[in-house]
Amino acid sequence: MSTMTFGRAINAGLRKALEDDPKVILLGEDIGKLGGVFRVTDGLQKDFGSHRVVDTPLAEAGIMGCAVGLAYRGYRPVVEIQFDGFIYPAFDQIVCQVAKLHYRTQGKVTMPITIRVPFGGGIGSPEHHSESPEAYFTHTSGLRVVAVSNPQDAYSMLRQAIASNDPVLYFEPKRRYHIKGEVTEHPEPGNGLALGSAQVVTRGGDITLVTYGPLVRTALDAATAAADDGVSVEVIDLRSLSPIDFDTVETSVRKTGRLVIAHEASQSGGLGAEIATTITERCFNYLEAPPVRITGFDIPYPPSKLESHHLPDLDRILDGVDRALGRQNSLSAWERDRDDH
Amino acid sequence: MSTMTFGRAINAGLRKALEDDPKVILLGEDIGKLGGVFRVTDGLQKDFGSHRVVDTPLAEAGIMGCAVGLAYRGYRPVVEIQFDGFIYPAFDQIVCQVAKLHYRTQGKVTMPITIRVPFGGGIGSPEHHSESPEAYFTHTSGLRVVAVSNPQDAYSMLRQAIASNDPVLYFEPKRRYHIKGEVTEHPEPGNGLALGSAQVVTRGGDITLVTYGPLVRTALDAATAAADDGVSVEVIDLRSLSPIDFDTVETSVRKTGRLVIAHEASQSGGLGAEIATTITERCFNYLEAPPVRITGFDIPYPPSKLESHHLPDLDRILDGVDRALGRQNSLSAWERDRDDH
Amino acid sequence: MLVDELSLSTGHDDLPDSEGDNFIQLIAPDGRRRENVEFDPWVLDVSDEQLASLYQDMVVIRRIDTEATYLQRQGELALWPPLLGQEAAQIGSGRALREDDFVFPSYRENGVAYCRGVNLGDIVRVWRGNAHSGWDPYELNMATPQVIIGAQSLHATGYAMGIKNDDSDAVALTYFGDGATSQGDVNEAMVFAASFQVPVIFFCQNNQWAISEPVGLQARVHISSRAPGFGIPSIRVDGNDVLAVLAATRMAMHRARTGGGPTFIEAVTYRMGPHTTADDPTRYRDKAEMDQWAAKDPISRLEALLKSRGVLTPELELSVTAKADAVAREMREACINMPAPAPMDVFSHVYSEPNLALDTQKENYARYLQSFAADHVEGTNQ
Amino acid sequence: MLVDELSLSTGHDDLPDSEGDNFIQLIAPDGRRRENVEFDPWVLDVSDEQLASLYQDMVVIRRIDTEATYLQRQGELALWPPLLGQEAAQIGSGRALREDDFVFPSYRENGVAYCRGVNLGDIVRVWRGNAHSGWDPYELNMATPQVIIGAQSLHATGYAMGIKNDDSDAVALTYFGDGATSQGDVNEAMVFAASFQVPVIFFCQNNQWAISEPVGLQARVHISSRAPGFGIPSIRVDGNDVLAVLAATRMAMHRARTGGGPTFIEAVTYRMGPHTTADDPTRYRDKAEMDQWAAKDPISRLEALLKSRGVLTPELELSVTAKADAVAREMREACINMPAPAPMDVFSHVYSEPNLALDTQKENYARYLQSFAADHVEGTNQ
Ligand SMILES: Cc1ncc(C[n+]2csc(CCOP(=O)(O)OP(=O)(O)O)c2C)c(N)n1
Ligand SMILES: Cc1ncc(C[n+]2csc(CCOP(=O)(O)OP(=O)(O)O)c2C)c(N)n1
Ligand SMILES: [Mg+2]
Ligand SMILES: [Mg+2]
Repeated sequence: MSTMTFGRAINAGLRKALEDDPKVILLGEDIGKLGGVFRVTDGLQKDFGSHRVVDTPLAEAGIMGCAVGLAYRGYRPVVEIQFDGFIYPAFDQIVCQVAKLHYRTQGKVTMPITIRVPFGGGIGSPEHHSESPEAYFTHTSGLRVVAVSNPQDAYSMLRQAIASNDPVLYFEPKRRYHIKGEVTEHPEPGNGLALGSAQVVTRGGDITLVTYGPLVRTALDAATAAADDGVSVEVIDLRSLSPIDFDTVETSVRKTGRLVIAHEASQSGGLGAEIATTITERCFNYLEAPPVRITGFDIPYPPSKLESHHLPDLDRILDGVDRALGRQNSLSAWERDRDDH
Repeated sequence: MSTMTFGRAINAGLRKALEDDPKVILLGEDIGKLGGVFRVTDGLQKDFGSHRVVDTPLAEAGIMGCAVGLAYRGYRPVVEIQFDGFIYPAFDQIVCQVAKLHYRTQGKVTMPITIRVPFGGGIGSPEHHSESPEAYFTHTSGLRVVAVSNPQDAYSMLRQAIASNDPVLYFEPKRRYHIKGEVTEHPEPGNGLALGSAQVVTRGGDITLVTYGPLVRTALDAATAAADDGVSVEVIDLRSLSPIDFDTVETSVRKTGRLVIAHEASQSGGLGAEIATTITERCFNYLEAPPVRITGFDIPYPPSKLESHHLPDLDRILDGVDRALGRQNSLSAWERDRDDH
Repeated sequence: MLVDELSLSTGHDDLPDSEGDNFIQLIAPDGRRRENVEFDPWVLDVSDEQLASLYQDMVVIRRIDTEATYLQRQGELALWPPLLGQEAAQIGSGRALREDDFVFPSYRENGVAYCRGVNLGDIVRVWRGNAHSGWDPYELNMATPQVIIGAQSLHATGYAMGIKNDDSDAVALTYFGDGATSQGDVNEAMVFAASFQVPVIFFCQNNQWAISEPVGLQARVHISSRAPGFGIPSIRVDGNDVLAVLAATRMAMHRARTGGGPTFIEAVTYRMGPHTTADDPTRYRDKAEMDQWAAKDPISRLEALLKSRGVLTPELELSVTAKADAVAREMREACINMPAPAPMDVFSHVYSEPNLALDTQKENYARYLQSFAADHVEGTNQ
Repeated sequence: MLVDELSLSTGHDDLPDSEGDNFIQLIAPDGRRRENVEFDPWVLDVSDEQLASLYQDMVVIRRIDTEATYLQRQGELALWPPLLGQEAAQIGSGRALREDDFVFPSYRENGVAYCRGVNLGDIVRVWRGNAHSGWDPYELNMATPQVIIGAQSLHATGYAMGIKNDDSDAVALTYFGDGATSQGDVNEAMVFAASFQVPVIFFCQNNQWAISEPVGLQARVHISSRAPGFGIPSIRVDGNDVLAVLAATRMAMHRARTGGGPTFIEAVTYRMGPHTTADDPTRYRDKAEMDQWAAKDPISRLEALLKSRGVLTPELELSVTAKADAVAREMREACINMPAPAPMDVFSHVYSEPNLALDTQKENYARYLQSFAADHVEGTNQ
């Protein structure tokens, strides 16, 4: 066990995967000498060679299509998409090929491709550098989708993603790359943590707060703040976005009767809707209030000077907690007014 | 007013738009001499010339990117995507350009682009010809999304879509192209029907059934069948998928207390989740049962010999109605069993 | 010359010329053998017997095509994309391959699948609607039909990256049409192939049409001119001449096997039938054009050559016909007797690992299907 | 020759040569004027005075670049993509444009924006994070920075389709980098531009690098070789020679205006600075290379030419410096005093027409912001 940053933990996971399996091959833009724009692949090309850590031409469809071909040939490609907003040129190859080939070929061809995507906002970047496109992929059958929130999961789930015979979208919360944590570098990828499981990160009895990726830390802060206010929040880090570990969420909501979901992605059609709906299906008689979503607005990601308004933060999450608890919140006055009419 | 097929109504709408506004320009693969693979653009190139009805090279990103450039120049491009499954190469241009340019330029540049997409299954086609990708676009801020279900709406809403200064994804239920209906060819695009409004197509008091596109007809059949069984179903044709006319759905659910949503797209992250969640938020105290989703499964679209199993049909919708009503349904036995434990 | 001035034609209607000396031709349309110092060496070993065997292949795949078209008309297939007219392009290239080479086709390469030894029923499985793919790609070393135009060109390139990493001398060959050359994917494939110098062959069957769009809408210069600008040598070959196609493909194969990197081949041919059985080509092309190409039929010219050499004996004709009949019969039988997929198959192979969420949907659907049986029983009991 | 054999280099490291006679050069690195029968006619009208004005432009935009880099270091800008080294490419092409031509840039063409008459504060608005675009595209006839690599090339092509439909003789010009040539979009843009023969110019600033990737990774032959294979004539020009760039762009403009269709220009230049202020180029390129290119600096060579002609007087130097100072000052002031956007602006202009769903979110967020004020009041009342 050692202390390392988030970025370092991913680097360690990649290194281990490259060491363990000669079929693992990294593809991406600027991942070689530069070590990636976030330095996540730092030193890997030097140690494993440019045939294993491959700087590719600047074309995301090309990268993804070649990864498919490599997978056909028995390789396990790990693709880096430089920023969330640059995954769309590869969308066709992901949706029509990566996601469908196993189904198309009745299991004859596997697509053990890991697609690493630094995602989310909060780093003051220009357009297309702060997006949260996960819902496009969770709506795409044939893909697995995970989002990691801490160095240990970053390490372990990356190893599991690479070991998985299914394609995995692996979302890295870029604004958390610098946070540090203890990491045990398991010798084997499996090691207890299933790729599809959520994690209860703080226990609480009054309300369930579900989130993933960058907002897990925000949610923990919110739980602490709420505790000061006498509210006991159970925070669940979803970790796996497809499939979702609904059993864990259901167990919690049956206990608390109240649910808040937070994500940076836009609200309409975001993961919050799927979680709220499925939990309503499964816990209808236990819910004391409708699930509350605290999310990015239904707008393109705004200029960085305004991003703090778009991104759910501690206060907005607490406001949502108040709403779910039926306490005084930003909409109470308005709702009273409306109901009076 | 005259009787015409669905396909003919779209053709009439395109013709009127081409006549009324010299800035309207049609782009697509095989839309010229061939008149499109569904003959929807039949005769238009002959009458308006190959500079207005443009057969393009075979490249969807190219078509969409050129449409953006034409919009910059003041044109109102109407793009045909040959089949739903071929929209993904254009995804980047749609998500990063078409949807965002108005926001990016603070309103200086408008993107009055209409993207026509024949969508949905049920016609016995090979892979990629039967998809329902609407949720990718309803989760994309900056786009409007509509799905039409009958010749009159096909005509009127197409005119409105072309007249709109916002980009509109216009989904055409390809398996309904042959159905006939009365169509009034309004001289002006506006004419009462707002692009963003849902329509209650049958009134009923026991349960609300929300759907759109090809399943509207199936839902009407289901309502008729349910009526025989003493159940009064209110069918709502959503028509606008983004934004969704929640007021209409809310009014209905406040009355019925029960909601079933049906769509062909896969369940996880489909429109059903957004509708169920928002209606739960807005009608929590009126709901007698959790909203029920009857949708395609979380699988890639299956081979045509199996598509009838994937597509919600009358029986599956009725089963969902029974579930929402708490009547005997396919899961009752299992639920009883489960609850016994 | 610093400025590459091209003598561009002025409209889309004048298609790039597909006649005469601007491509490699070893057998003229009238069956005469034409000398070619550069390419003859690549087919020196082709004996009369082997020519006869290529002839048989072409007759057989034309028969497969005809039979499948019938099957579609009779409602046994949902759709069929004819290869009629493209027999030389498919057999000439398909027969140049080694077993360990890997093919990434579009949807039209059913003749190539035949070369790879596909079971005849497997050819039509997709078009009957029973499955999304007819065969195990690893059994034939050939991927199953790709519907997304051009996507497979990148798969071939990535596969070839793997070949190179493996230090193997196998080759990846991808087929696509003239229309596909407009897609970003095909162009990106050339970028990657050139950059990594991998053993991939881009085999473009320019059959003059992409559904209703003539090739001149996609490209105003020969399609073979595209690749050199990416640093990829290219060959323009008469795609209706099986010997020339064989020679060109062998040359490209050799280059790829010996570390010379990618090659682009444009095989100039013609789609004599409709785009698919759902298409009506009379809406967009005229009889004059079809007649012109009928005179260049790939099978008749080989027939003429074989006749002139005394190889095409009545016995050979008989045996070729018998073979074609047998193949057609076998395909028809396999097609008609193909077991329908089981309802619950819709859920199979979405993932290779367990997926709880999907399993729940599957179980619920099984309960739903059972509920009809149950209803019936309950009904009986009442 | 039917087979286009290319003498390919064998590794990525040997970049395509950017020296000598394989591009158009009118001013040598040492400032000597080189004769060129083909291109001299295009700049015959350029007087010493106009040369001096081009010189001033280049000095000014270098100064804009330096100032913006400072502003970034001082925390006034979030990021800045330097154009250092690319002044000749941007001024030579930017000054060839007519007012009614339309420019579709990448993110690096701030020098071109200057040519189009942009307000200086508007240049940095995006990089300060205040907005996604700094100016009204229709005021400058120039789109705002495009971040998605290559996407703008299609917009220019579509815009040019519009120009052609309008029977106008305006031209659309799009800028992109060497890296961008690998993207499908740029290649598809060439397909469409060639097919429709529209008045668009593809202006590629080959600055040798795409972040850390050398141009040899994207292309193993000259980038200018690509376009002819699409049926588009191309020109390879010394991008550090403002006169040659002007000549080449004018020639392409003329072709476009007179119905000759698209042209591709590769301007061979060098990104002397980092990719952006967030980049650390020492990780991937060495001093030797930088020194080599420093000797080809676009400004010093023009300085030398002007000196040799006696144009670069101390007075001129003074006035150019004064101009650069004034511009830098104005930009700095505008930057620092730029009003921050208002919180509720996040909701503005998502749609051009009313959108109920979004309006609700907006109203609720306004209530949320108010609730803090309300909390405060309530707190006071307690
Ligand atoms: C991405 C995509 N866009 C559109 C289509 C519809 N489509 C199927 S075949 C075809 C024409 C292909 O022409 P070409 O590449 O010349 O191949 P050919 O059919 O002539 O063999 C088109 C447009 C598709 N399958 N995929
Ligand atoms: C689609 C996409 N992929 C990746 C990026 C990240 N990115 C920004 S600039 C750049 C390099 C561009 O190089 P080049 O085209 O040569 O232009 P230059 O920066 O040298 O002017 C990359 C990879 C992006 N902006 N868009
Ligand atoms: Mg073709
Ligand atoms: Mg560059």
